[in-house]
Amino acid sequence: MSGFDKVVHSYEEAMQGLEDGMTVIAGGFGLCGIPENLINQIKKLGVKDLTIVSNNCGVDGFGLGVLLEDKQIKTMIASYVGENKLFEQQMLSGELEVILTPQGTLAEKMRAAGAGIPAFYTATGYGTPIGEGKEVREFNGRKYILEESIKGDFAIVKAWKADRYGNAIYRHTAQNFNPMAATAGKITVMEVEEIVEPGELDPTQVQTPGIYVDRLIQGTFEKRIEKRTVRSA
Amino acid sequence: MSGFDKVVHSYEEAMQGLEDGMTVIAGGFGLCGIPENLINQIKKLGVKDLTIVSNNCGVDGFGLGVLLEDKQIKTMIASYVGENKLFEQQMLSGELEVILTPQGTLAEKMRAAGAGIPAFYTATGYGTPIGEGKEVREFNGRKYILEESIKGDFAIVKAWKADRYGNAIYRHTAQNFNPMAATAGKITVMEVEEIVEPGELDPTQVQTPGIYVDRLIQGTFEKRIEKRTVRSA
Amino acid sequence: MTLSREQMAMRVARELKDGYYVNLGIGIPTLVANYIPEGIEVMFQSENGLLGMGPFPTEEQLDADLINAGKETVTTINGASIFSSADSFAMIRGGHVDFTVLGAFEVDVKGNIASWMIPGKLVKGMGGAMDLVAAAPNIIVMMTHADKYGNSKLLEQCSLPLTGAGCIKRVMTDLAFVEIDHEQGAFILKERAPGISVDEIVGKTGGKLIVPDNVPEMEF
Amino acid sequence: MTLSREQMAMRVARELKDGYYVNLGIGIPTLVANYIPEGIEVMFQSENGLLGMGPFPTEEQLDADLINAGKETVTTINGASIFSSADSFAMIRGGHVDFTVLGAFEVDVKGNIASWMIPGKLVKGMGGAMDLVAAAPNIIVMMTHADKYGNSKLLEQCSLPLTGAGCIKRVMTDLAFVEIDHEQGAFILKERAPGISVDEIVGKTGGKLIVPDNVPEMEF
Repeated sequence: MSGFDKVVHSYEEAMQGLEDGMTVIAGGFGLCGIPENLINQIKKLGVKDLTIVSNNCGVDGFGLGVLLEDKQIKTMIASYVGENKLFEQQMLSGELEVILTPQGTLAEKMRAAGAGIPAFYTATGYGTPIGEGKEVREFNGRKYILEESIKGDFAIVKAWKADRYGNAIYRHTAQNFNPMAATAGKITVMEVEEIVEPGELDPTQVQTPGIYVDRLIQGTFEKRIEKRTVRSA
Repeated sequence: MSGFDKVVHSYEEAMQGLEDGMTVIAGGFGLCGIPENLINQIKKLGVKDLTIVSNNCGVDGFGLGVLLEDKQIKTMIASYVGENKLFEQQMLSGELEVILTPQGTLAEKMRAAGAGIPAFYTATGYGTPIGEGKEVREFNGRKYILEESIKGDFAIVKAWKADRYGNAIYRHTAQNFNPMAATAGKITVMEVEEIVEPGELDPTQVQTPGIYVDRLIQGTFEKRIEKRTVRSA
Repeated sequence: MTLSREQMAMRVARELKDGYYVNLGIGIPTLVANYIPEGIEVMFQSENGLLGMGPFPTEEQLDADLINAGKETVTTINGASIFSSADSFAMIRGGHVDFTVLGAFEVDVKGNIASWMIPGKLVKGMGGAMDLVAAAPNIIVMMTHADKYGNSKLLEQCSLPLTGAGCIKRVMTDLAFVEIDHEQGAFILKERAPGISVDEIVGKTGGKLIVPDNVPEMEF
Repeated sequence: MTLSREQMAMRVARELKDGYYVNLGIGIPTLVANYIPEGIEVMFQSENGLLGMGPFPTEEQLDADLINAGKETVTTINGASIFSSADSFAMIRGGHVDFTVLGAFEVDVKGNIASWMIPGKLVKGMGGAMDLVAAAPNIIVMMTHADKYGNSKLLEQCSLPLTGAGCIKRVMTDLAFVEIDHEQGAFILKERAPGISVDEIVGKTGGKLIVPDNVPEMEF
């Protein structure tokens, strides 16, 4: 079988090598497009002292929230957290360190890591607590702060379809942080709803080229909705 | 008609407002995916002292090369030039200033301009003439140089299909610099092979969202091949 | 009388222009979508990666993979595009969104805004607010003029940790429509709510307030 | 005898591993594609935005919109992906390409490389070469050991303007396969071309050259 075939057949294999103290970058926004099963596997592994980088930390009992139950997270880097009681408790007790990062800066930090850019300037956060201790520089009369990239030992992402080589496409706004996360892991693990054969996806429409994917697994997903808003037909 | 309809009906209208001394960012790689007709319109307008930002400068008589005939280009920012005699002549005589920029840095400078990032660090060019006069900084034991973004008064891009709102997709490797160029113009003008109605393109597959496009025109293209390489069937 | 949230939204909506790409913050700002003036079209950007957000889905359309920045299920309109969070904030940070409306706790005469953190209370995070305020060339803050204890939210200097420095130029409150002159370090009273006196607004404005000779009443 | 370009390519190709993503520079490096060892698959990246480059097209397949970084018309293989130049160099700069082969004018004992500019001659530009050398964790330079006048191209210090500083660790020439120890500031002779003596290589190497006890001959 081709050296480009990234498919693994168990979640054990998918997350093999994850150890205490590692940094894990996770795709997803809220509960949308999160790598549900890879997160559950991290819980199962019981590894501790993790640094998790993700826009949010799930909810009680679902998504990254499950990693709070056994206090597996030491540091959370996110833009918006606290949709869950456990998170609040552990943060207030000091068991959980939280590094709040503006959403766009977080996305760009992941992209930069994948793109070999160690740091970039952004106006976001200048003059706020987020800018404290960071270099300030003026360009064209405006003040910017220096932000560094953020790389993970592992990146866990959720896509819709991928071919065996790991070329992936995302469904609707379940894309969100996943493509950047995919580029920012030393080991990138992707779970998808469907695996297809190479050649089935239009090369121009591939959103994450397989070069970024180390392990690929097909899973089934609950896809819980956080805020169910509907209108009458 | 909707305020989002970007369609214009003449190349005069498409390039209206272009003046002497302006900076124009152009998509394309070699002769692939270049905005042929927009370039010809710039020639027709006869504007002078332009700064052109593009990976290459076309060939004699085609692509950006036509702007050399009446000495319309004052400064060329590119990664690889000189496929044309006129270019060589004007560069050697000092009529044309050339700022050589590594290809990846050039692409990132355009992206950064569109993304509100005034500057970024890259290892590319460190210790070379490209790094001279630029700030050097070490991150994780490696040396990087600071590169600034590059914005255009105009950006001219070529896409394959776009809807009237300017949501565009590219064909094969004719994508190249076009998506970044599209984000980096104060005024972005896009020419395409086919204009379709909003709703005809899958939102997930749009490569340049219409928000970046100010004017859209349908054209016909020669698509000259620079190096015709074929094999027997 | 003080304006209702709907009236505030109505007034803000009058600033919309045909062809505007608009980002509405979570909470009161979303009401603006209900009052788009006749004859114009705007397109909504949601910072999780959607341009061309449509109304909530019907039961049949409901899709967990299609949400907005408030994590609500939504739909797309014809001509929508969907992209990554990095591309979404490139769009925002690059100043391509024409019009942004956000809530706040405080703004001050230098255009500073505080909207994400109250020390001593649980901090949930800034989400995309810091990116939005730093990037939006055209932003309106929507909030009540004073808090429930009567303390002004338009201050000489913000007391809470900032969301952004020097970035706010217009504020819509339940009493007035106010501009900020960063150079002068002052609010400028542009319009007042029907029946609200200039004196009341002056009294409820903590920072320096310039009152032009003519301050028209808003009409609804 | 000195190696032919084909033999140089053959030897370099032996460094390929199954599943490698590979970028081959314009010119001699492209020959490497002809000698992929049996039983392994590699995928070619072309920096204009293509991963999974296939062979030249037939007349029927010829398409002006599908070219490689050398501006030659190409095809795609099953499992290819196509992306923008920014995404392509993100891939390169981020160190995701496993193996890169480039030509050069000179390299030196510090791993510096000069490959794009000869002062006094017309300068056409570096294209993607500076990005490639700065980023490739695993790069082999392919060039003749000396120029046509017999001057060594493996120097104590590059004399031409650099393409990259301290980034080259392996060089394949028509005489030898050489590693560079940046710390020691020396070339290390790993293999020699069949029938080429160590003395000849020493004589044609400008920079410090460490010669291990055993320097095997390459076999073809």
